[in-house]
Amino acid sequence: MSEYFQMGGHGAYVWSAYGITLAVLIINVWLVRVKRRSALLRAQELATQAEVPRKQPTVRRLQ
Amino acid sequence: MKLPRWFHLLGSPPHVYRLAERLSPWLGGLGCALLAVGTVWGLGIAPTDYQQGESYRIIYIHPQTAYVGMMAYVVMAVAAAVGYVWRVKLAHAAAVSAAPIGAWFTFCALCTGALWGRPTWGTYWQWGDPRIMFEALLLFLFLGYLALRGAFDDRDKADRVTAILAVVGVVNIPIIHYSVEWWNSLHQTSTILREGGPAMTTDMLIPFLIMVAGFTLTFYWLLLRRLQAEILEREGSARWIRELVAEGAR
Amino acid sequence: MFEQLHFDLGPTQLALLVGPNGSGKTTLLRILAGLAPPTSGSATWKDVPISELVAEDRAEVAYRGHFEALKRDLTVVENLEFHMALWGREAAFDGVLAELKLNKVAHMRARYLSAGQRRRVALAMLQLSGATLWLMDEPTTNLDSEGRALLVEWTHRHLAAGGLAVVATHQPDEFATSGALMIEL
Amino acid sequence: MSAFNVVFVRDLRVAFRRWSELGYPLIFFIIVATMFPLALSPTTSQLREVGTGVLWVAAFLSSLLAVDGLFRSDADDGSLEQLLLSPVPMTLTVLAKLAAHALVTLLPLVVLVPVTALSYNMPLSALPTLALALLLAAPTLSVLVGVGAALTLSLRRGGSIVGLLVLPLTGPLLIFGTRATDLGLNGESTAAPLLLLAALAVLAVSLGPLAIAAAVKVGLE
Repeated sequence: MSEYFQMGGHGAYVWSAYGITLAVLIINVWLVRVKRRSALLRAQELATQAEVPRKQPTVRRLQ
Repeated sequence: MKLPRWFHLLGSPPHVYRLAERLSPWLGGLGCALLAVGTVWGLGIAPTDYQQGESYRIIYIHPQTAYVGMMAYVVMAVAAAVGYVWRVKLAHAAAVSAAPIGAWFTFCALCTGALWGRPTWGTYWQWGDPRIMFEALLLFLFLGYLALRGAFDDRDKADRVTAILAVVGVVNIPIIHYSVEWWNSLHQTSTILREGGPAMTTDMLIPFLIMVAGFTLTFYWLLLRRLQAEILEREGSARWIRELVAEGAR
Repeated sequence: MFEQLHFDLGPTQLALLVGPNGSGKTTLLRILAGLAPPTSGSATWKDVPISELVAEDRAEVAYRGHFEALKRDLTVVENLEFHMALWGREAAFDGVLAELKLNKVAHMRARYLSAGQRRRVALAMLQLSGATLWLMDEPTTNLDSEGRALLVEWTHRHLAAGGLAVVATHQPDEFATSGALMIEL
Repeated sequence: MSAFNVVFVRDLRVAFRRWSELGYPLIFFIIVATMFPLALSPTTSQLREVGTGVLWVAAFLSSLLAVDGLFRSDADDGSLEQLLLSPVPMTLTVLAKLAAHALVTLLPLVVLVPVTALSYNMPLSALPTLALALLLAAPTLSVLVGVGAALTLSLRRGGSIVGLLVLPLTGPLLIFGTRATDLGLNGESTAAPLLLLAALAVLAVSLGPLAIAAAVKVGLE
């Protein structure tokens, strides 16, 4: 089995390459999950606050 | 300029959010499955390459991650251009979502490229390999985009300014690619790591294509998930989100 | 900031923008000038969105913000000449300078002028640009009483000559005349 | 072309009123060019070999110094707004400002770099090619610096990011420029890289101002 991992001396490079790729994938998945969770939380907070009414400007002509 | 109806649908956040919600599980599941199958096939079953020995097996991840990085930049630039010209906020959200994923994949491509070159070149950083140099410059373009994006506090201005940078960047990519290739051909360093790598027999090619499909689906899965988070952040106080959150809470 | 605002302005008409700081007076003026895009709705000059005005039409709308757009290292005359050349105007400006009591400092570098004097040069630029629509953001700041009187007088002279003006100010009564629009943000 | 001249002359006049500041990029270049021999051994052969690359990179870095003079000084005193609102199209104004900036900061470099190349004991025969390559690279470099300046216009501490945005885009310029210089050094024909530099210049001058004008408009929103 160890011969398989040796891969004729190149094992270290191949496995570390796959390792890095796996790590990048996992990091991205985790980052996305964190971002989605915080966005959902923020949305829930905003949902509880009343919607802030925007001011209606008044236009009148001077006599 | 009158735009087709489906384009408007693509422009409305609630519709895209629900579309993403439906599509994501499929994209994610299929993508990861393909990656798993491709890896096992590539590492286990595919024959060793007579010339490079085992290190060629990195060919199942390096070209793919580089290609995803490039695709991410193009997606970012197109989305940014659409957002800038037609003022579609959602397009800006898509551009913002594509950038970090693209940066990560380009970084990954750099690492795997360096590791691939190590046994054949003897150095971790082959100045001779034009693709490594191109990927490095692409990574800098991504980092520039993310840095510029981070420097703004007002989101609308950040969207439109970074959109211009994205378009300027995508115009420069073919120029950089050509000039790096040209620069490499001058120094006559023989590179056996052409894009396709050594001539691939069919049983090497199948896992290669599976991995390409796997990475593509995974990219779009991550993109859609990020896009959803971006939509929630941008449309925070919209009514449809209140209902959505209420549904979620129930 | 604000929504559902709608008003039209015809020749010789004045609009006064009043409201506390941060109520969006400057933002509205910048939208009218075509500098900032409105999130919804549009600001049009002769039915053409102001941000798409080009060449001569663009020259009909002038905007004076908080900064006087004076290069500190150029003299007053050089600044005026540059501004007029940019707007394609040739009129001599000695009379304007004299009326604003700037003829003594005409060849001094803008950096040595007082804030009030720089405001007067900005008013001169506005007058000399020959624009039909004047957009002014708190033009009376840093001006002494004499300067303010001049500003009000020139604005009404501009209106009488068929011009239009939108003025954001904290003292509307200085400009107020019958028939003026009062917009409270 | 009068509108172009109006803005061009005014920018030159403003720049020369503070002529002492014009020297900063040039002094920066000389400092960088003299520090490299400190870092490397002063043996003449090695210097010549490294010289081309050092001179070009130092030239690019020093061109980044004058970035604030392009738009920020006008944005701060409100004149950039007036330029945007004037009847003169913004792309033309941008072209005029870039031309003035190139004349004031890049042209002196086109003279200074070959002179410094002598100190890197490059043969006199190679200097014309080096100067020509720099001259052909100047428009593209000016446009790239302009893009960087416009994009970071509304940022208070924008200066530091300009390098990060602009330098990756100068890759092709660096490759063709140094290649032309090296060919010039060993006397071979330098047509190919010089023509490529010229092509980049045409592309940059025609497309660049559009992007810069758009970035300025957004920056002033």
